[in-house]
Amino acid sequence: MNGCIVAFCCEHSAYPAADLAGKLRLHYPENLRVIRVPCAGQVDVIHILKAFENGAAAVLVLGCEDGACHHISGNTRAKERVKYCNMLLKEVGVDGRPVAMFNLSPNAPHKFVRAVNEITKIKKESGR
Amino acid sequence: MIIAERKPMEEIRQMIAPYKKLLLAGCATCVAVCWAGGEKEVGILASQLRLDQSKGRKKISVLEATVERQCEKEMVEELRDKVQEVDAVLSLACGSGVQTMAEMFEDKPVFPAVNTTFIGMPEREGLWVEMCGACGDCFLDRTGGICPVVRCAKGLLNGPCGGTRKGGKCEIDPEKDCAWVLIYRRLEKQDRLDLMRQYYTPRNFRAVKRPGRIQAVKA
Amino acid sequence: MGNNDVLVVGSGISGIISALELANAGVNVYLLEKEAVVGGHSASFCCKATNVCSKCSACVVPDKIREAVINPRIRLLTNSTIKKLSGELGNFRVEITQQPRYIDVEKCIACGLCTEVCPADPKAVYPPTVEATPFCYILNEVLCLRFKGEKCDICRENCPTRAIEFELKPKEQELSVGAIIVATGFDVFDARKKGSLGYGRYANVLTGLDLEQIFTREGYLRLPVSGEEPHNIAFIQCVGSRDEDHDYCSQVCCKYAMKLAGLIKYQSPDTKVTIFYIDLQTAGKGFAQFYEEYKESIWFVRGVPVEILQTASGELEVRFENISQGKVCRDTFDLVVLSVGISPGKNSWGLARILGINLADDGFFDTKDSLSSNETNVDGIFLAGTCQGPKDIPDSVAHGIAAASKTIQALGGVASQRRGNQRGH
Amino acid sequence: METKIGIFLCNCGEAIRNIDFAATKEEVAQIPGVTCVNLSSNLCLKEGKEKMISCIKKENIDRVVVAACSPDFKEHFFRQVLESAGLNGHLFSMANIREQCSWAHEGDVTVKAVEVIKMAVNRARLLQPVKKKKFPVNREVLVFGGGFAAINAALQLSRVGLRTTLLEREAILGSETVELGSLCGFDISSMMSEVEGDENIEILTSAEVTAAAGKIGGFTVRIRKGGEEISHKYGAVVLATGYQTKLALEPELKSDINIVSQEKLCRMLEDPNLEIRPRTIGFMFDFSDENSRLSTLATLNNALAAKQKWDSEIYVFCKSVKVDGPGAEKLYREARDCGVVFLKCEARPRITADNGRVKIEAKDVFLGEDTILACDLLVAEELLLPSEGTEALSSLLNIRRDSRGFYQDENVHLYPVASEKKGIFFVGGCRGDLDLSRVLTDVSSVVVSVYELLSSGNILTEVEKVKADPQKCVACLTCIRVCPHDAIQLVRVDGGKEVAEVFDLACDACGVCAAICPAKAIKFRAYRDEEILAQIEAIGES
Repeated sequence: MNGCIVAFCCEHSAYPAADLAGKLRLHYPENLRVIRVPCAGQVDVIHILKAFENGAAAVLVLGCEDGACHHISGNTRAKERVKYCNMLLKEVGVDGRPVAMFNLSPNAPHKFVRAVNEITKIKKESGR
Repeated sequence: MIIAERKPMEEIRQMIAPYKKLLLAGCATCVAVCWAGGEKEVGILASQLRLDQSKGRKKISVLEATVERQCEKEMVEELRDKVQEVDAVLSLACGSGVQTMAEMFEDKPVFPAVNTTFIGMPEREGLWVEMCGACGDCFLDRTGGICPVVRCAKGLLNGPCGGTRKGGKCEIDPEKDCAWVLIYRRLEKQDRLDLMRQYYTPRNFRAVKRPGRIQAVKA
Repeated sequence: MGNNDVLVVGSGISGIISALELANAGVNVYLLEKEAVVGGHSASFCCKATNVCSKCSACVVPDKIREAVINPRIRLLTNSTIKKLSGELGNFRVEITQQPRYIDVEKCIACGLCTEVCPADPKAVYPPTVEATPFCYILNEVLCLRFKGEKCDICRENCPTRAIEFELKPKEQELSVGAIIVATGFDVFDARKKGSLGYGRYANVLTGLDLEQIFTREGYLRLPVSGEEPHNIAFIQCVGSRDEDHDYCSQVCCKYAMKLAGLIKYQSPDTKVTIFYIDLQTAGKGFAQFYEEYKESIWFVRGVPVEILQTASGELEVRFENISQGKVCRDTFDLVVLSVGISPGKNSWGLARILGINLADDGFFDTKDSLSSNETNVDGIFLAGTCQGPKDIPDSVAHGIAAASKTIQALGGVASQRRGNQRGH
Repeated sequence: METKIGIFLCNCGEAIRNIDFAATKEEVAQIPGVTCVNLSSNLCLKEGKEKMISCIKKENIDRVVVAACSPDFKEHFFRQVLESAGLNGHLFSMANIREQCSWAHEGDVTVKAVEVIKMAVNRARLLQPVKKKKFPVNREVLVFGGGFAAINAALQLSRVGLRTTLLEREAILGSETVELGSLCGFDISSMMSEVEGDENIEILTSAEVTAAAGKIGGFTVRIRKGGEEISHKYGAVVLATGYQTKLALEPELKSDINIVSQEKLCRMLEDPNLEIRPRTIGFMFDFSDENSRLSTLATLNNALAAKQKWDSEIYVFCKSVKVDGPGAEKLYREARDCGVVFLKCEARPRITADNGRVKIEAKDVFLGEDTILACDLLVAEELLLPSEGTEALSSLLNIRRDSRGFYQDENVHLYPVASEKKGIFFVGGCRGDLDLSRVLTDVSSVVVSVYELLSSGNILTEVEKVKADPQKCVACLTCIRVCPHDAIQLVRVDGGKEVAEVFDLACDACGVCAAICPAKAIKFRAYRDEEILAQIEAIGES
């Protein structure tokens, strides 16, 4: 159990936002591991489940703002998948909605940090 | 195409409770197309089982494999080595596939992970609707190509029942269309409404004696 | 055969888009910028998304800047201005002056050592803003001890890549280009000119641009002095638009004010937001729906107040005519935001003289005829973006692409032969 | 063959201070497959680049990992470095140890840095090269419509050397543009004769499309004209089908002759034989539809013209005057100076027929009282609607429309004039309420976009970045249904089985199809499951 948070970051939005957060020296928990993806819609259910198999404490899927996806609906699909994953995890006794989806734009570093903090809080509450 | 959906986790859990090592066998034909038992779904279920943290759950190891058609003995044969390695098989194929598997590997318990539900078609991405009940006595010539046996909630051959809701919806489930309204409209288009006036005697839905067996004429 | 290179003057969103579009079509571009960083005004705008994207387009800008900076066909000339122009379509000669920036853009890796060791107070060498491109440190001549005659050499010695060089003079160079796109943008209306609104006197009177920058920097809104969350905010529209001196609508203020108001409401739903307006400019894709959504939660008041006074307790008193009640009302707010408009660039007149292009009555560059908004009175000089008249980001983008299109058409599509390739990922 | 991975660490001129590079170097050198680890402080400068190239060549490295700043920043640069060292640029992975590691946390982050590098190495090991290929494209363009936007688009396309077909449903071009011309001061007839005389432009009137297939560079379109059907190939398609207006009136008033449209008023103004000049004219706009930029302009122009020609008394009822277009505020001022009265009301005025006149009852917000006006002529409020056939054409071409039925979804800032489907563009009124100068801007934008795509006759693009494995594909059509760019189609392989094929030119490499494929048949190079899982596996190893 490594207790990391895995964040799948869309290269159009969340990834540059994370970079900007670094440039602004906005600090967030060190156990965040970012995987860069071309679109939040590219993140498959199995990627998320595998992160948990590997001991992740929580998974973040970060995509473009609703209505601003470069691929029209990749972010809304991701949101559905995140919901589905939480259901799948609940079925096997992993409670507390450890997968979360957030929407942000590339120039919203604060929102990125807020997302990371929020999932950290969720994780703490469920005691994982 | 055969449509199936995954069984509730609790049911699967009970079936496999005694076993430590499992093979998850998918089928890349019908159940793959309906997102129930293809390679992707095998991966998801396997991952779920490995993650299972429910009470009293012991760690199990899970192998994954998917064959082209699980209802073909020759294709299932490919799995022999893998089956030897495990205590039990969890099949994500339709009932026919599960039975093929069970027959091929008689010494291993084979369990179904999906419920085979109906023969249907995709209405849109991710939604399937029932079209055929495999009754063995096709009636579609008289109903404009719409099957009242499965698409009418009451299975009426002489509909509609009189309870049709506004907008042509079924009285039992307002989400669904009344099959007989659909039939009327279709026949109207084809100018064959006279068929609506005919009376059909109740039918024996077991036209094919169970278990069904069909021999194609040998060429 | 004439020259097919193009000079784009100004690297705001329109200029960048023009340059990118030309480069993608196989044309070599000089992108001239008078400041040290590219991007212009739009690079500093904040994202105004609530739970959905509000289509403010601010996020397009950094993306396009990045694309332009790495494009091999675009040569960026920062700190540069045009001195002289001669020639004609297909064969312009442009003399430009490049002010030294003392830190080599190619070499600076933004490590920050120079700032650390700089003995001046305040520091004479410092990082650019976070969103700046190129992300190269800035050496301020006014603050630097060396330029004051001292023998300081500390930053130069400490620079790991030897990027700092003091002995630099302004560089003159002549460019040969086939056509010129002017994309010098706009100036934000100086709200101090409307003295009765108290901008610059009262700390809690801000402009829309200030608000954008607060959101960019902090991510949420706090009062400038007390640092507290404002609970009662007023937006005043048409500050520097649609008045005696500005015979036009700035086209962006209603949009940004409403979107910022929406963002404030989203972040803190209990905050009261009032918008004082003349006419709401809700045309444009998706914006009418946006208005419909907010018209219940934001108080829209017709009529623009002319005076703001600060009360003894530090609140801002706004007097306005309440039309529905038929009397003059006064209301107090913790924060008043002036929706400042788009004014023509201060340097437009000088540039117009150098280039020989006309200015319209309102101070923006004039077009050849009223419909084709890219062409000037000089063949081969085109306009892109807000230097021609107010535009929002999507319109500026479209206008920038259109300017590139007109340029290519004017150059006779000769570029096609030289076209290598593009459109990869 | 065993992969040889080279790791290049960069401390960004010591800007990365909370990572122990010596320890990092030592640790990452242990990762299986890593041939060499280099530490540099200026990898992105000339010296760094040269060192990198020589190292790649010397050590025979076939996968490169750079641990430095953000890939957003320098990935492109390092890919070029790889190319100049003779490696495929895609055999490259970056570990962001600056923005998302060193700068994002306080204190020593060596452990995280090592892990981030391990993730990149694990990914790099599995990467495959991506090749580029030139695809030939058809250099002809099909423009739908025959109005102002369509004619201008055809003329400009022809000017950049692209052959253009204008396809108009009506019998003549520009039938609805004539009034517009007189209103806005341009001469449509000279434009039309220019189009007709242009050898590069083919005009098909009374024609319509019955079927369309294919993708960018080769849309096959079936056109019916005069009972005959032809099939033709076009490289790109431009939609300029315009809009239509509808009077927003209470149904019982519709037949009243004293209520007219802006267009009718235009014609009345032009008519030298008009018998009775209306003495009082009312105008209405901006009540039922917020998108009233065009009705505002029409009202201002027509009100001024009526004032000048007939010297009528003019009252304009509206909620807001939409002046967010070039010159609109000036027109508004001019109209007020001429004595046109503007009455702003929150609610839509009540209109009744009154003895041959039109009675307007409104509550003016400034006067605060009810105003009753009887006028000789009411120019009614107009609603802007997509032109007829918009829906049919959009489903034929498989493109989305916005909530009001116009082309182009609301994603305008990403695609100002382009559709989500590559090679299909929109101009003018068919995508929203645009004034003429905006329409012309659209036209020019589209022309350059089309020019970039088609001018050279071929497009160089990366191939098989996203690919469906024909062996695994079960032809379930899921990917075809979900592809946002309509880039996937079914094809027959070896004359037998039907499988999905990703069309490289149309694909935008988002990976939505790869994630959803129930048979796991679609592989998205560089983001395959293997590569993602390899990254996940590296997490928490240290």
